Amino acid sequence: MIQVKKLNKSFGRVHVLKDIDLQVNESDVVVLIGASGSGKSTLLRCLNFLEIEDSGEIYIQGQLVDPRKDDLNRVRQQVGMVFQHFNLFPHMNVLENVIEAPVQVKGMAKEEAKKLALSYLEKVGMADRADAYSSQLSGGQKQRVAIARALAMEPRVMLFDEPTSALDPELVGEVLGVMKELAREGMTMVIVTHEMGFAREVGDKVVYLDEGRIVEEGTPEEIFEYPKEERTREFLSKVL
Amino acid sequence: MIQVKKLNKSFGRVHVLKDIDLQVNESDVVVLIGASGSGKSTLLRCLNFLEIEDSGEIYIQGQLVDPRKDDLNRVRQQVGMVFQHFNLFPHMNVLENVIEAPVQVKGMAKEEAKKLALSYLEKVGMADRADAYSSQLSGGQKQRVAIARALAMEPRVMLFDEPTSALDPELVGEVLGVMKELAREGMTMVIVTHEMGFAREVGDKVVYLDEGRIVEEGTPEEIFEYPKEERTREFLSKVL
Amino acid sequence: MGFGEIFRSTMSSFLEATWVTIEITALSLILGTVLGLVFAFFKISSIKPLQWLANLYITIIRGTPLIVQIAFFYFGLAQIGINMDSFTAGVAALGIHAGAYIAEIFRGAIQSIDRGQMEAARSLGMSQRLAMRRIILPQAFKRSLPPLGNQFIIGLKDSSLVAYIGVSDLYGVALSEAAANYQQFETYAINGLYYLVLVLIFTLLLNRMEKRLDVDGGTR
Amino acid sequence: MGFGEIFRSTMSSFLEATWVTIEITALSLILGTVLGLVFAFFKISSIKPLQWLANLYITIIRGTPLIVQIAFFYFGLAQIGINMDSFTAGVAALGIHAGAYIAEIFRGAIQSIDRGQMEAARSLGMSQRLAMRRIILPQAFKRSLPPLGNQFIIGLKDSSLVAYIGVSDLYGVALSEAAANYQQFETYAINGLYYLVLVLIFTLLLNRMEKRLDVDGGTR
Amino acid sequence: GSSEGVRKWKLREEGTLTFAMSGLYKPYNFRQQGELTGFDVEIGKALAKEMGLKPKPVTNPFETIVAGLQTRKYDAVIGSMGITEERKKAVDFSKPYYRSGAQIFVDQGNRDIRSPEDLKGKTIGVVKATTYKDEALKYSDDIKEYTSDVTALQDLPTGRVDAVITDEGLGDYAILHDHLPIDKVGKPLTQDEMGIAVRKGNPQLVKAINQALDRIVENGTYDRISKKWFRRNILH
Ligand SMILES: Nc1ncnc2c1ncn2[C@@H]1O[C@H](COP(=O)(O)OP(=O)(O)OP(=O)(O)O)[C@@H](O)[C@H]1O
Ligand SMILES: Nc1ncnc2c1ncn2[C@@H]1O[C@H](COP(=O)(O)OP(=O)(O)OP(=O)(O)O)[C@@H](O)[C@H]1O
Ligand SMILES: [Mg+2]
Ligand SMILES: [Mg+2]
Repeated sequence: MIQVKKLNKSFGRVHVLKDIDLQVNESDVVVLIGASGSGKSTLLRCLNFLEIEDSGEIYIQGQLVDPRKDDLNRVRQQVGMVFQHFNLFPHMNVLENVIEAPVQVKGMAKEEAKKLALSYLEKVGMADRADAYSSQLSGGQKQRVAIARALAMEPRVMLFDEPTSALDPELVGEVLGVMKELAREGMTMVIVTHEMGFAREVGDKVVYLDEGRIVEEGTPEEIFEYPKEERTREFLSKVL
Repeated sequence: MIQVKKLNKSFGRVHVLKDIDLQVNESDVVVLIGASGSGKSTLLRCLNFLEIEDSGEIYIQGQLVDPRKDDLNRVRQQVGMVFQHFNLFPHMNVLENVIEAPVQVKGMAKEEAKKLALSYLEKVGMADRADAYSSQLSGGQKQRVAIARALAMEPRVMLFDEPTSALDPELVGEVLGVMKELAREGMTMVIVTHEMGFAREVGDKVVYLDEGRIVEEGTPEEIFEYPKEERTREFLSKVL
Repeated sequence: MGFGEIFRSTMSSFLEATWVTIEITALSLILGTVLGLVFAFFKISSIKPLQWLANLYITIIRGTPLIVQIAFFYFGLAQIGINMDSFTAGVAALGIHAGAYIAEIFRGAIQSIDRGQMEAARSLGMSQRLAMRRIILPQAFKRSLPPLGNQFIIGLKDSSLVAYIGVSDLYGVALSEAAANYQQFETYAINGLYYLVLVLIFTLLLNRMEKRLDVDGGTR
Repeated sequence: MGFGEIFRSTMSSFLEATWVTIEITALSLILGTVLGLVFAFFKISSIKPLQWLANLYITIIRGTPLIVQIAFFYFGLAQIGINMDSFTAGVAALGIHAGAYIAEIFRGAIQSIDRGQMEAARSLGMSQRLAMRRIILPQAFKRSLPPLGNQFIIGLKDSSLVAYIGVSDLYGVALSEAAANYQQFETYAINGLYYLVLVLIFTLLLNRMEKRLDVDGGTR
Repeated sequence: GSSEGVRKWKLREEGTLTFAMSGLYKPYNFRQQGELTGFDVEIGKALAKEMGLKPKPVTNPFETIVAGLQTRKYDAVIGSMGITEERKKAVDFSKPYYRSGAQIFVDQGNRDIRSPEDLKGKTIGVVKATTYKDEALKYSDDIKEYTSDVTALQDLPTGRVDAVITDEGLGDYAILHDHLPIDKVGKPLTQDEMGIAVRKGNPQLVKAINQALDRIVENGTYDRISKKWFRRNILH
């Protein structure tokens, strides 16, 4: 599904990602964990080419992507992304947010896009708020709309960057619920999160990043119960 | 220590606190919990007269405080407060933040205030950063300085309003650590928090607020293990 | 003579001049808005020469007094054969002047839109261009309305300077009236009143417009 | 005649006039800053009549063109016995004009300081007054520096209008030079250049000052 | 005069004659190398010297020059101000200190305008608040107002005005010395007497100025200044 080989990325003189190798299989849920600044967001953004790697290779569906030559707009259609701060378009209502890309990017007919959009809004439980603007929604509702918006492009994989960390504690559950449902349906997902309980429940693979390096990866059980590395243990002792 | 009787407070037509009765004994740690908007912050701010109640009585050290007549600046010196967003004074360094009130309000000599300040900074583990400005500190460090600043006025009681909710998860521990230490030393405290583990560990009394009313109060065990009210149970099921 | 008398005697010429002031303000602000849009895009474009051009324009206009620009436009340019009547020269100078400020307003508004908006749009597969047109510009336009309104009011007051190239606008008429009736105090006070009323009306209209455009509640 | 010749022939008078412009700008901005401080406090004070006074002042000044204010100050006030020479009237008019804008800058800066700062100060037992002096104002002052600097540059350019009450400032000299040498194009272009250089130097100095005041890194 | 007399002149500044002009009226008054100079300025200086005063020429836009005088911004206007009945209501005048006429000027080679009658419907440029404006209004409604006669004349070649009415001597000088491509049309429209304006209610100062004027005419100073700028005596 996605394969990353020897990925390196620096910002100026800061070497943020170091020789990252990562394999994301079809229908896998991969959870990235690590301290603030360890490079989790940067890695996720590289998978979507919002950041362009300095060296290394990224294969999407077995296809090597050359960000300097390939049409990234096409690649990105296969890789949906959900951000910490939702980034709903505030000048559009919920429905318009969701149909925007299908209509403008894929050239889908408006009526068809609406049907599609409503089906995804239904899935995240937001169909009844289709007319609302983002300023009228709670954080959890915004995030669910953002998920529906990404899903409406029917991507092959979904990336989530701390999707619940800007939410009030009581609103976290509704968003995690939607994500669990997606996992159950077999969606391939890469998730950066601090919700360790959730990671344990839905993750097929947990990857621990420290200072731009993958220190350890394995099943949730391996990582949370029997971490091999001292650094992993130390990190987990702080966050669990 | 603090006694609240039939406290009512409205903002415009919104009745935020309804007939609140609350008793905080010497050396008690009282934890306020409740959903967003239930009035926790407002109650805390009333104890410190940052908000003035509409009706009801507040006794500090057995003394009824009439906010329209009494010198609130004197009362507030007995009641330290720590805010969610730290509110360090950004144009002063750490030491200056801490000595500001002792020198300006109590008229303490600068040298004496410095010694006092350093002892409290020592207590919160920030003495070595006395020269730093708040922009150079992490969230957890800021919050520890804010605690030292409040302590330097040697209050009889400390109020905490979600002292860790603006912190990155890994930084929460250091602040809770300082608070536990205070509790151990017998400081009287009223704490609004979402950290239920912490509440259970240090709380002498847990008070559950809903829509401006105290629904239930009791020891941590009573509230967390055997809640009597349906509403309490529902709330706890969401946040635990 | 008192206020009342001066007010009556100047009324017909001031009212006529009010139209001149409104006309010259409106035309120059239309010109300024167009220029502002163009140069805002120049400034955020990735083509260096366009950036330079925009920077040069903005620096010169913002670095020199409006009255010098007006004099240069009317007297200076005529000398090298660019020959405008005073009304046209006034509109051109005021418009080009406002354009530099409006360009900065638009640029600021575009750059104030949260980076996340562009990233969200790109992550959905939208091109830079499409994202700009559909996502960034509509939000930026809305956000630029308050400073734009402010700039419009500045433009209204600035238009008074065209009196010195012979336009009979509100202030130009005040100059002539005061020179004829020798009642400086009353004449300029009344003249100021006309401007004040215009500015207050203008402010009211702008506030209404802003509210009207905000009905969908679609701000962050 | 070409640029070079006009440049040389106007140099000594322009240089002299540069000092006049600097002087009048500096004095008027000192006056404006003092007025701005006073009226900013009036506006945020809880005493209604002071608020009204501040609102009246700010509305009138911001609602009328500067040139009308200058004419009113020089000619209008003289008629009722307040007689200033043109330099003094220029300083007064420019200063009172700038004061209204500066008042809004200070007020905005004070109100932009996070409410939490005042609450933290009060919760430590500081009085409203003490908290204002020790906590709010130092931060507000720093925050008002960039817009204040901007206002100073506007003041420099605005000073050109005192030429019309007979001050021989940079623009006033340009007017008379152009009337004597018949070279409008070159004279106004060179005149603009003098202003541009002044504005750029001024900008540089302000940026330096802002940086100097920011060394403690003490901003939120 | 005696110090007793000087006090009666009610000068703005003790021992100084402050006199105003537009400074935009070459060759009568204008700036050269930053210094005010011209016929008016030199006459003012000569008069001040006769009166035992320090001369201080200042500038003021012409449209507000009477206002400035009335409000004590200066003691006199020595700025080529024509003596009119209208102005006499506002200020007092000295004897005439030169005579000149309002003259029509057009762009060089203009064949349309050959007499004042041809001005009908044409755009005429004049300076605000001058007698030339009143004159122009007799021929056309289409008046364009300037702050300086020089800039008005310069607008003839640009075609933004069809004709300019201004002082004959001023136009002559522009043609001769500054090679402005303009022509005179016909004879002067008027014979104007130019006076030194003084605030009302100050007869002592008027008297002193008149006496000083007489003396510089008698001792040849006036003649010398006049010939320097115009190659002739413009008092007669
Ligand atoms: N656009 C950028 N320019 C410069 N440095 C950057 C940029 N983006 C990230 N960095 C730096 O790269 C490092 C990794 O950042 P990244 O955001 O990937 O960390 P993270 O693991 O997502 O942290 P967090 O949990 O705080 O979101 C940090 O040191 C950060 O300061
Ligand atoms: N200054 C104010 N003006 C008007 N309404 C206010 C004000 N402060 C609080 N409120 C309202 O009072 C109610 C209680 O607010 P409060 O901040 O006390 O809740 P809370 O329990 O602290 O919530 P949270 O967990 O979100 O901090 C809310 O409905 C809030 O909107
Ligand atoms: Mg991140
Ligand atoms: Mg709260």
